Amino acid sequence: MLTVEGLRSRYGRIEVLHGVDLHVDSGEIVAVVGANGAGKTTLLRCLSGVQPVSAGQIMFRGEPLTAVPAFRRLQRGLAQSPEGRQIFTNLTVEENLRLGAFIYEDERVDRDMQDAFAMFPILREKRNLAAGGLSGGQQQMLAIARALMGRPACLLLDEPSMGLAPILVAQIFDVVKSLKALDVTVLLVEQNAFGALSIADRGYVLETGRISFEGAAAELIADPRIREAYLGI
Amino acid sequence: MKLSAKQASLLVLAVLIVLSPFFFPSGYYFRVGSLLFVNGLAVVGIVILTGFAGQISLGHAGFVGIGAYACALAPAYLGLHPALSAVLGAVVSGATAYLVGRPILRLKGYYLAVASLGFGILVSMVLANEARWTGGPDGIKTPDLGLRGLLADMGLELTNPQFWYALSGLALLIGAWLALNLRDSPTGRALRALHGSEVAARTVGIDVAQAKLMAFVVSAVYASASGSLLALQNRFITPDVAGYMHSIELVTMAVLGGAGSVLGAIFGAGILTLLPQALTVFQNYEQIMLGLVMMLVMVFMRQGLLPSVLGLMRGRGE
Amino acid sequence: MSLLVVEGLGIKFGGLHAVKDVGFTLKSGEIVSIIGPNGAGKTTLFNMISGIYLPLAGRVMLNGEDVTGMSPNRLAERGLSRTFQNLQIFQSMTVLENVMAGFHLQARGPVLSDMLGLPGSRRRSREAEAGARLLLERVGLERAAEREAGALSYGALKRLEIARALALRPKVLLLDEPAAGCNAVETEEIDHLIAAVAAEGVSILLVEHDMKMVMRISNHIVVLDYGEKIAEGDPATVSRDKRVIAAYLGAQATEAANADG
Amino acid sequence: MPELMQFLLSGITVGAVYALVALGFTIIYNASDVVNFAQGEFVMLGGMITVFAYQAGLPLPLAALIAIAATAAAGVAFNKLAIETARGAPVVSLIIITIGASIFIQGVAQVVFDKQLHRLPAFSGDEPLHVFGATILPQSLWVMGGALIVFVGLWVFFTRTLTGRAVLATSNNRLAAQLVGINTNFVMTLSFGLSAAIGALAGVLVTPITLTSYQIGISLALKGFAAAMLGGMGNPKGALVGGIALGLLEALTAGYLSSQYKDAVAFVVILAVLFAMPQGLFGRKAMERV
Amino acid sequence: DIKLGATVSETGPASFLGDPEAKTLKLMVEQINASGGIKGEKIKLFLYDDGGDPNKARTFATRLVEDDGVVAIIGGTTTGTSMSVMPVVEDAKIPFISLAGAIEIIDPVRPNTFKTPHTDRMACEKIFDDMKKRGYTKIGMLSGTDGFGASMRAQCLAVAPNYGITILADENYGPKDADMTPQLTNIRGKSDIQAVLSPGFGQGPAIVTRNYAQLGITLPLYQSHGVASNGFIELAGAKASEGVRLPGTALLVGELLADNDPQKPVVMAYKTAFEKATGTPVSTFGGYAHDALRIFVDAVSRSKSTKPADIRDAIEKTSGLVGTTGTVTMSPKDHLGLDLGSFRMLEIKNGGWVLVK
Ligand SMILES: Nc1ncnc2c1ncn2[C@@H]1O[C@H](COP(=O)(O)OP(=O)(O)OP(=O)(O)O)[C@@H](O)[C@H]1O
Ligand SMILES: Nc1ncnc2c1ncn2[C@@H]1O[C@H](COP(=O)(O)OP(=O)(O)OP(=O)(O)O)[C@@H](O)[C@H]1O
Ligand SMILES: [Mg+2]
Ligand SMILES: [Mg+2]
Repeated sequence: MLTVEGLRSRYGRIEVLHGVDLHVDSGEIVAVVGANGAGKTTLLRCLSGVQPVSAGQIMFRGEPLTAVPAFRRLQRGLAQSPEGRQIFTNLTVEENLRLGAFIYEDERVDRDMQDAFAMFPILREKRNLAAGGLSGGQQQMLAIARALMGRPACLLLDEPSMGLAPILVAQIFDVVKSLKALDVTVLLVEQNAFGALSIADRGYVLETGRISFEGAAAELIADPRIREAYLGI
Repeated sequence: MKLSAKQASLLVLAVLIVLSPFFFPSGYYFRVGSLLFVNGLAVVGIVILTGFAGQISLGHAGFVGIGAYACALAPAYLGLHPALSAVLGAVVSGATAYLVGRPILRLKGYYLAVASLGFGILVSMVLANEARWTGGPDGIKTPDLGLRGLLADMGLELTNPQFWYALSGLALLIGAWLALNLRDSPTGRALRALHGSEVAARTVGIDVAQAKLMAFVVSAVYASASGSLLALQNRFITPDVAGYMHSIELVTMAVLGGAGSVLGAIFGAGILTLLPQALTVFQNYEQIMLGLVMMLVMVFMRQGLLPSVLGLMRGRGE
Repeated sequence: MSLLVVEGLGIKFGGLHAVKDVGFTLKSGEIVSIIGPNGAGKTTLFNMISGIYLPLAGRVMLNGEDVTGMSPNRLAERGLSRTFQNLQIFQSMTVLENVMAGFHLQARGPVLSDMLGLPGSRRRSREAEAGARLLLERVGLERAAEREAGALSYGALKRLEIARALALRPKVLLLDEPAAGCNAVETEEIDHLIAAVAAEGVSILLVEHDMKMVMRISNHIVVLDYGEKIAEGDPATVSRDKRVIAAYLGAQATEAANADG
Repeated sequence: MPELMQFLLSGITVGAVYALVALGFTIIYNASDVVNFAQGEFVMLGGMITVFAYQAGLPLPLAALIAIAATAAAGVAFNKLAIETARGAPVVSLIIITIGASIFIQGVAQVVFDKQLHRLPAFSGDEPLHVFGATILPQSLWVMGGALIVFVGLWVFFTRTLTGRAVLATSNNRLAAQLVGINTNFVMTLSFGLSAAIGALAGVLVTPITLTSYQIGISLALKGFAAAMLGGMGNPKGALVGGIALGLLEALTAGYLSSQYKDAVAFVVILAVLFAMPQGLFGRKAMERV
Repeated sequence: DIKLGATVSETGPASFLGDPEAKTLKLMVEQINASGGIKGEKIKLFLYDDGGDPNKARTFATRLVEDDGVVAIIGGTTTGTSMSVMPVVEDAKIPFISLAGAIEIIDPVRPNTFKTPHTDRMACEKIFDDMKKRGYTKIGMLSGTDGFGASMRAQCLAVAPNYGITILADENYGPKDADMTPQLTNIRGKSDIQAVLSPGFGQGPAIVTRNYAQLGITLPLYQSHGVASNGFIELAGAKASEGVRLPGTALLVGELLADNDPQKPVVMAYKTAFEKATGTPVSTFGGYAHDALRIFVDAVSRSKSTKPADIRDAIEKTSGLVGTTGTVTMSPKDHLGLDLGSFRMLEIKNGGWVLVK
């Protein structure tokens, strides 16, 4: 579904991705883990088109994506819940969700919104309040819900569990798992590596801009080097 | 020995000021040079307020006006020496900034801009309307500084443009030196910090209101000094110096050159002072060219001219 | 004696009673954690204690002095310092300068002295720089010292905030989710750092959703839900509290935490 | 009290002019946080193009239509060539670009048209209408009507349409706007086109009252800017109320206090209002939490 | 070549004064050079646009003196720009002919400074003279706050007592204001007022005139020479401006002048040439530039050299030179050389100008 080959990207003169190769098959959940500053966020930004790619190829559903502008990528089926949440702070919660489905104008939008409210009831409570007033965790829920409103074929999640209460972290991972049933492919960047790998099919380890390990999630969890470096066990 | 960025900036500035006259074909160039320095001085003040502390003022010409009119009015009504009048102007400007700054610096962004704009308009309106004192819109004469005569007595004969070139060049150097010192001092860091995040600045102990007020006062004094120099040099002054067009011009100079950097802003003052002189050959097309150049610079050098150029050079160097 | 005493603190936003009648105490060198579901009012509580919001009710005593509603900069002078859940970085300054700004209270001096570059001003800057470099080393950012802060990754910025907060040499340190965005290993480093700071006698108030960390280092835990305190006690007590499990921890998480602990 | 009535009518007339200019600011501001200092030039272009097209023999409505379309095109071109190319530049740099554009457009107008003052015939004649002992020109009603219609249009646009929401989203968080599929470039183009068209419409409506020349833009823009800030930047309601309030302030000051210092009094009142309400009368406080 | 400098406000708030001035200078220099120049030498014109900014004007004056090496300077469209050019020319001893109105420019007399337009004091005197003749002694004033309006207001306030005129209302308007009905309402409210005087230039006077008609005020309205051009009638509208009186120069009423009037040929020649070359109607202001250039040319042809000092001396000896503003005769005590007689009181009738007898 999504193939990345030799992806390089830079901020100004500093290159932070030095040729990343990875692929995500349809219906898979793939986890990417790595230390602070490894380039995980940069990788996702490249995929969603808000970060220039200096070399390499991104193929999505068999078509090259590199030249597609960011705002068209949702139409192609790629949605992202970005790092730092990036909600529309001055708009209401409901407006945020509605804009998540900006490219659609049908009755399914309303249904999706009800689904989002069902998933995160607090959002329903706060639907008419400015999103900037939400607590950190509530904003994180909003960011995820907004991404889902875009009806993605492939969902890119950048640290979705960040700032969420433990009970919700578990819930988020359940949601991600349940997306599989809906045929949504997920690329999951997580610091909670244990949680991520537990629900993922496969995983990658990104180390200073390069993939250093890859394999089935279970294998990675079992790998002593990874256990020591990223799982803290 | 390796020069710090500050020393390098000052050195570049000093060398340019001292060496350029050797290439000047006529006295007119001294005049343009001194104008550049006078504008540069006010713009350095803008750098402190806007570049460092992130507060936008569209009324700084008001302080230029106070500085300028101090040099016309204090000698006439108080019998003060012109040089002392300039000092008085700076004091009045600083005090006015202190009083005005307290309420308006609570505002942010455009709201601050419009409030300061209102202040500037108020000043220029008083200057224009109180004709009995100020000579009204047609302006008022300022006395001779007398320093040039003094120098001549000491054997240093300078033409008028040469004298003002030297004096305002010196003033700019001092102004730039002070601002560069400020930038990397604890106070300067506090200003730049509150620019980044007021909340965080307060939690590290910075009295944000106080710091902003300080920046406002200091930049007002710079503007005032610039106005005084202009008035004494021109020997005649009109309320136009206090008008909003001049305020906007000052901010434009700062941003065009690179608002965060002292040298850059002076560079910007240079461009906007020299450009109209150079563009006179285009006659009716002058304004078109000026607008075009401003847009092109900002489109292709977003951080301002100097920082962008330096960035390019550094990029090559590595 | 208690360094920080919070009594009956409350605030409303519109109709929402975001924090209601919350109180607790913090002793010297103690680590107290505030936990609770998202939106429970933890950050809001921090904002009131640190002077960013004016509480509607209750009071805050710092070192025996009533500091309710005092501005953050005056609180900083009294030894209270904090980090932010929503990063508050001085973006266009370097990493080093960010931490140096944290030394403001020790480094500040007369404007004139600073503008004239008098030796005193230069000395104050030098001292701040030396202190800042030490702190950067302590949080593992020494190699990024000269980089523009805006260019750091999220996790690195979290640590930068801690370094800046430490620069004030606080007596009371408020940390709002310091480990968010860090993986298990990085979290453990922060964990050690916090413990070490506390060991130096600094009192720490911690908000964190990483239960492993909270359970490991807290002396005392206060649990909020819908703005109200629903439980408090030592980690073992709190983690067994039914209401806490139901509202916050969830069954799975508790198992996991217990298994690891 | 025919005097008071006359002052009020004068204030509302001038206020409606300011309101129309202020309304023009809102769209670009809402899309990009940029106060477009060239907005006054759009007003000028609207007036000047109409004047010259009309002098060339076109019927007035057609001339006005051409002026509005041409100005909108100029706005779009300005966005495409300058603002869009400067993508990612800090807001201050964008503001300077708009100042440059203002100078540029003035320069062009001065060459293409001339430096003289011009006037358009009033749409419904010059016969004053009498209201409670005071008089008002029919053209003032045109201006007021224009302001009202533009206000309603903008209000509906921003609160009732998804595109309007997309405009707000773009300025609030451009990155996120792209991620949810908003073509932010198009939003900007649309905003500049609309703003320019509103400006031009203002120019057409007010020229019979205020007269026009290549350089009227700046002072109109400043007044409009002040009005918009008084009302709260970005909110159409604020622009309308702020404009009318500013006009009334000036007229009442000129009538009762001092015609010399009427602008000053107006600014003092603005300062006082901002002191009490730092976001203006209807401005929304930006929601940022720490 | 004879190098002549000029700095006028082609753009900026005074551009509708400066623009015809610049056009006139260019046009006439071309004409003179085409017909062989002065004493066989061609004039080289250095013309700068100071945008009405006094600071710029001073810089251009320095440029003209120091860099271009001109022998004389024409310009200073406004009083402010003229006043800031003066220190430069007095320093360098270069003759300077200002095109601005205020009396301060030539009073006190400075060695190198001359000017062509009537002073604003003369305009006040001319108007008050006319009022007195018609028996108006109580008037209201509504002045622009720009340089022109403010300066003339001050002069009028000063000379009014000489004509037994009391000013009962003294209102002002900003140069960019769009509506003056409040001020006019206040003037109308004072029942004793017999006439209204409105000194100003730019769009202000036109709007005043229109508001005057809107309010249905029937008192006689006097404008200043600042609006003495056909453009004014067009902007204010023929109907609203019917009956408005103002002091103007012969230029506006060239056709109406008696055939034996010495100004008639001069005025008509300039008018024809200007209107043919530019396609726009002449205005009083272009006439000022015309006269300044004529004074310069006349002086150069009389002086023994083209040195600035000699030209200055020759200008001071100008005598009986017929220009558009009047017949100029200067002296060491009078660097204007015009009297009130050359000012004409004009009235607008049926959208055109007529001479008031
Ligand atoms: N705007 C920027 N300018 C310059 N460098 C940047 C910028 N953003 C990120 N970087 C650098 O790029 C590298 C990768 O950053 P990235 O944010 O992708 O890391 P990450 O893996 O997401 O880390 P984290 O887990 O902390 O979020 C880091 O070294 C960071 O400092
Ligand atoms: N400025 C505000 N305006 C409106 N509501 C607010 C504001 N600040 C906080 N709230 C509300 O108060 C409640 C508490 O928020 P707070 O940020 O304190 O939660 P929290 O416990 O820190 O949550 P999290 O764990 O998600 O960070 C939330 O419901 C939030 O929406
Ligand atoms: Mg990241
Ligand atoms: Mg929180």
